[in-house]
Amino acid sequence: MDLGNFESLRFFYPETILTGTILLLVVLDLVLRSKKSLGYIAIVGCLISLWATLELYGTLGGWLFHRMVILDNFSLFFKVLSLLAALLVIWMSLDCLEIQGVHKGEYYTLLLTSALGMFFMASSSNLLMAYLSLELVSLTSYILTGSLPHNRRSSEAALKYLIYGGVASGAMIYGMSWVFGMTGSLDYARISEALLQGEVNRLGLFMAFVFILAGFGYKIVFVPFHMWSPDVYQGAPTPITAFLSVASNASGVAIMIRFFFPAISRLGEGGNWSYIPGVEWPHFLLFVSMVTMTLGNLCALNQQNVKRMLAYSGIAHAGYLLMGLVVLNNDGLRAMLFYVAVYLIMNLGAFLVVVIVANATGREDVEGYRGLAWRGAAIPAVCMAIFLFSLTGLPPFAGFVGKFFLFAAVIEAGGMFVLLAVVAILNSVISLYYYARIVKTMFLDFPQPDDPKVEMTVNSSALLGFLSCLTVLLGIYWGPLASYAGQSLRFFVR
Amino acid sequence: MEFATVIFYLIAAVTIGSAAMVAFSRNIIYSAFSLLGTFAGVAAIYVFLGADFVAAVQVLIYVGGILVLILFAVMLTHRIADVQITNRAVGRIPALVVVGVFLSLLVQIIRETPWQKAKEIVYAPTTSRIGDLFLENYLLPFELASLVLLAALIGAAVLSRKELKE
Amino acid sequence: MDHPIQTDYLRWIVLLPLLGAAANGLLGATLQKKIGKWAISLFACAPVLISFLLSLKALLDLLALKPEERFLIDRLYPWLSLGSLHVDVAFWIDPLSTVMILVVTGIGGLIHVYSTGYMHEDKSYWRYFAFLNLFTFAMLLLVTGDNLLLMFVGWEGVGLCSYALIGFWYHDHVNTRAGNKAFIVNRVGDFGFVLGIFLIFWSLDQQGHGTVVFREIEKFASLMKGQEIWGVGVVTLATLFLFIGATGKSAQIPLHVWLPDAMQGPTPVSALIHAATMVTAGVYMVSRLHFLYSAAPETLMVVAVVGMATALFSATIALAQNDIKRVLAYSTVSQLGYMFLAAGVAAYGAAIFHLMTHAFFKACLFLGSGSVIHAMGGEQDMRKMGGLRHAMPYTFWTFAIAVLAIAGTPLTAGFFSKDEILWQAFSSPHSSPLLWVLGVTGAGLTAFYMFRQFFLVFFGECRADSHTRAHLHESPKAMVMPLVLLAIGSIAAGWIGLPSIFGGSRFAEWLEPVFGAHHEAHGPAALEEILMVVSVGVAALGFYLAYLMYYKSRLAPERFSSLAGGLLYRLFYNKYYIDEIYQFFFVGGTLLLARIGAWIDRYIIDFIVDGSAKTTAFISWFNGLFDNHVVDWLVNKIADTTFEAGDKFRKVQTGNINGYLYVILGAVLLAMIVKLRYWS
Amino acid sequence: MVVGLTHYLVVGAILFTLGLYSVLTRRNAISILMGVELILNGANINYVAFSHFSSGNVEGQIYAVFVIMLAAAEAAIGLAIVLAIFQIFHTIDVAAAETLKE
Repeated sequence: MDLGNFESLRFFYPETILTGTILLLVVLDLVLRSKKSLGYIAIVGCLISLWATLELYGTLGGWLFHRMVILDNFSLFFKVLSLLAALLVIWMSLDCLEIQGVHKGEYYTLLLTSALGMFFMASSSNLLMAYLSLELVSLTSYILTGSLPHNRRSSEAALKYLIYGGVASGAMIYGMSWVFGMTGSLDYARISEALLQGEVNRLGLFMAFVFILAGFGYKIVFVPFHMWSPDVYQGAPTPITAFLSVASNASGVAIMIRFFFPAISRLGEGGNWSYIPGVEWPHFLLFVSMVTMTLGNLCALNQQNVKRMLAYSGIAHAGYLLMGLVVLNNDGLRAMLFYVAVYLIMNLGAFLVVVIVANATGREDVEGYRGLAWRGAAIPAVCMAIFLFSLTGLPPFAGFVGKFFLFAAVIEAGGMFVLLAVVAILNSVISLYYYARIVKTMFLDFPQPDDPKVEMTVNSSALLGFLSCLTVLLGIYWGPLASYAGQSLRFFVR
Repeated sequence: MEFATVIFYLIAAVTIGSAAMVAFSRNIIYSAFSLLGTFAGVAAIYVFLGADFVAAVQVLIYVGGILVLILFAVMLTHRIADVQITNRAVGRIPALVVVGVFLSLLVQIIRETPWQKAKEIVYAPTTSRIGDLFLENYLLPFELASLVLLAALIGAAVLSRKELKE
Repeated sequence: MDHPIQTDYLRWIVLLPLLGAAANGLLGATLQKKIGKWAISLFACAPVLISFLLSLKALLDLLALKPEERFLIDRLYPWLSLGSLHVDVAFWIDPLSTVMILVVTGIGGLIHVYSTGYMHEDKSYWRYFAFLNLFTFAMLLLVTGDNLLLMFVGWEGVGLCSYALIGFWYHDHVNTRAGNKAFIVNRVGDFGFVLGIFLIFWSLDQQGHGTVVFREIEKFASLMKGQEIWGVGVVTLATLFLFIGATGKSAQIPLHVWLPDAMQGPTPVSALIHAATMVTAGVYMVSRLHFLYSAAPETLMVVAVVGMATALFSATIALAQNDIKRVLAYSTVSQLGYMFLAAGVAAYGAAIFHLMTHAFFKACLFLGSGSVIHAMGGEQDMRKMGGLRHAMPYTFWTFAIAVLAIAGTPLTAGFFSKDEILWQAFSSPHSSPLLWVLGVTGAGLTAFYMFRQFFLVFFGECRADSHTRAHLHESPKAMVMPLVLLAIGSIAAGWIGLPSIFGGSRFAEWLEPVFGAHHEAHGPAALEEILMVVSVGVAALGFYLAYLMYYKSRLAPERFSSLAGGLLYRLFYNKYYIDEIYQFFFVGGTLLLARIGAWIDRYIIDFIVDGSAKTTAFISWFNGLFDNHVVDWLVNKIADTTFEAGDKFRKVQTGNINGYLYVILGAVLLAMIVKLRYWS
Repeated sequence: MVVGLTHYLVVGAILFTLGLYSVLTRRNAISILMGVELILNGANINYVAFSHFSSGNVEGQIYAVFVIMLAAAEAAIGLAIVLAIFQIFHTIDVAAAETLKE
């Protein structure tokens, strides 16, 4: 299926609805006096768009808009994920005191724009679309990071993010230009044809890939493109940090799989892929994965700021995710998709607790969690313990299953990859320390008399309950999600 | 040597020279103004490559827009009077080494790579072709870019606004 | 055998304690406030006791079957299906796991009852029982799970509960440190365990039969023969990895360091977890996978040597301890060593037999010591006790019986099981007389230190202060009753496993379908009798020495402690300085590496960014190492080291954006260099 | 000597590396942003050159136009952030804005 502009609109409802919501928010922001309802409108927009996305299941895959974007199960999976992330983050923002001084209309508009950018990241079939969508997400992220007015941390984080992102995406387009030069085309399908058949300079192609990796890598946050994340995560408003850590990460994974798998690798027997000879990116990513998880975990050990600790934990998780990529088969990819979804749920949950605690105490450091369970916040404390244990990968939580899938994929691949599995297991042992430290602080330390009580709003408690139930549920009954992830591996190639 | 070749080297010299000024100058005002030379030089290179539309865009947006913005920002954040350490640079030597290695690697690869060869090289104005493509094959990116600009617009407003008081 | 009988009550044996834990964990705080502690006790004890009854039913059901058909299985639902790996949540019992569930629910139930008395004054009564029930659940999962993964879940679960219960009185920093130590050392072992599981699965998968279900592994175990990794047989490697897990959980050298510290927990916890059940998980696992171990003679040798070494080594440490619970702790480590010795000579039946009898008398000893501590108002130093036999008759008599049993007095349970192990160590195909000699020596030491404790605590003058002396009292009924039952068990449990010279062992017969035919004695019966007399004689010698020193006081203990200039005594007293040695090598070594690595890292980054370098870090580190000679304990420091490394790595995150960009470019260059050097 | 593809690419590479040099050494936020512009211009020369010599159509030129558009957007946001930083820290030296670390 290769559709032109007007025929494509039929398969373009989710994006259209989202764009409509964005424009509506801009207008309403000018008209309405009370900004309270804007958040609910954004949520409704997300929900309708989600519905439209789900409606698209079952349609034939294909190119839309003259081969600009691809419609297939894979892109739908990530569209659903980014919508969910946006939805939950908006929900989380409703009662967040930290962003009280932020102009809500712009805030929600930018959040939705970012989600729209993620739609295109997951479905781009073209170097130009990849760059455009990545920049759309990046730009909105910079703004959202710096959206706290007259706030040192926020502005500084935005500046660092912008500079880092600018250089990384500059390197990326430089690398893309070389791919363009070697193949004479911007279209993934044609690039793949040219690369797999024609004679290429392997060194040049490798360099181009390393450059492109910089652009994708800083979204997924793996070493050595991770340096921005601790500073930015700490400085940004917490709901935005949550959004960046799950949605931005997920769409980075999407764009990377899209480019490295259907575009430039070949699918062989039994779901195994083969890379272009001479460009051994899986070998490199193997080491990158090990270094990433180790570095992330080691740095997280003694963090005093919970957001910063979660940033390093996010780096470590990027390392775990890469495990699914390097084994070059569909099992690995499926495990990756599954883990991305699970990570979204548990990490958003953890950040939600951070928001709740910050609302009550204004603190983000570990000390602020002292005796949380005995300060009227037993439920958030228990939920936090669930999320953290799930992030560690302890049964019976969803994180365990996700990790299990990843490890199983890696071990099944055998050979060198067993070493990777060993490193990953050692790492999950290390990671237990810092997650358990917070749990210990919440339950075993006694609150000081001047520690304020923690209270939750109805919104937050509903969201908290939802996320923690899901974390536990997916740890016990994950069959549907696993098969959903498996089905989402249907790529439209040509 | 052909006349065109001489002109090319001249333009390249201006572009690279002013880019070097941007990178090495100790005064930010000089840096910013040198950027003008670079942008203009790049625009001229586009003309050389038969990309008249891109050259026009380069002049309009880069020279007319971005450069002005940068100059404004420089003026707003510096007192003209203090010209001493307006543009601090650190670790020049290691940076030169890294960048030098990088450049030699890039040039090496550029020379070795068998780039794709076009069937024929045409020198014709491209404006109308690009215009057609924007409304046809590249309609979606075009619309998406407008969304990016909208976001940037809103963003610039968000970032420079005062705190909200309810 | 291929189609075991499907039942649907086995799940309740496992799940009931979980329900109890859930009830107490979720509602406990409210219940305790609104209704009272008796409700908590009910919710805690009833499930375990019902589980015990169900276990008895399972036993009877098994007895009704022909010996070779004694399997029951209860499949709940398919758990995982990943490529070639299919795992069910299924519980199964065979004669081996029946023994285990009876021990866990039976002795566990008694300890639950005992705890209602012991913990009655505690504020967090409900939390204690929630964890205790959760522990019982995890342990039952471990022994009844029909595959390695389910076993692993239980394996982790017991570790977690143990951690929570050791640190139960978390207000005291020592307790949480002990909990951490236990947890972390166990994680080291678990790492080996996981690798072992993966290796087994992977190796079978290569042959097209990837599975983790015990019965299937047994069926296909022969396929693993001949496969090699790094020149070592896969079976050997896998069993060794699994054994690392066992050394962690069952506190064998070199991972034994956590168990003595684990005595910081409430005493019933020590009895249940650190004597009767959890620590035996390693023995159970080795026996469960006996077909693999038997196929790997090298591993068996390692198991036997480690077991023997642990048995002797910790027996010598126990000689010099003064804390009533620490003596028992080292004694536990030592007895576990005996079990591994038995497993190591392929006498799995003997190992399980000793496991069972040990569970009785060690639980009795621990609960007895708990009763003593209770009466002494928390005092644990034996030098401050004495003459307690008048004040606490029940405790005294039950303790006496348990001491007789552990010392191997004829006709008690300990005698039969220990004798069986020693005889196997002498006669089995994998054994050697040296193992027997060392084993008998250990038995003598055991008798000595146990009677030393017995005399110090119950005889002589009371050395406590007058306040404590005035308050001495026998413990409440809830605590005494379990003691009595356990004491009876300490004698009677042995009779089902009479050695062959008394007419054949019922116990060995019971386990025969699992372990195959009983290794019949290779030597003549007369030899067995002579060896038995010798070992009893050695134990009697131990008793006599203790009698002379601590009852008659005719022999000054100092005469022994000052042997070899007191060197030996100091070695024993300081536990061979193991913690300190670990500290020096592991912690010192890793610290060195981490610091050097981090130093180089930082030096280069600083040099590039600022053009300056700080060279003092290395020198100050050098001083630091020697200042660090007051070394505490192993694991806390290893954790510190990891933290340290983390700190150093974090320093790279200077907040300087130019530095960040350098990292990108540096990485790209590095990748290109690697590519040019190795792959072009 | 005829000016060929390689010449243009070398000019692009030089601009790219000069941009890298700027972002590595500069401490002034605006200077770093100027370095980013140099990087983008270097890449853009590549696109237009490849469009001319390699693909023979205007795809590369369109890419360059988009890069320029986004560069403008990025510059607008970047400079807005720089101004916000200046209001708070009274300097735009990135070394001063290092409150976020460890």
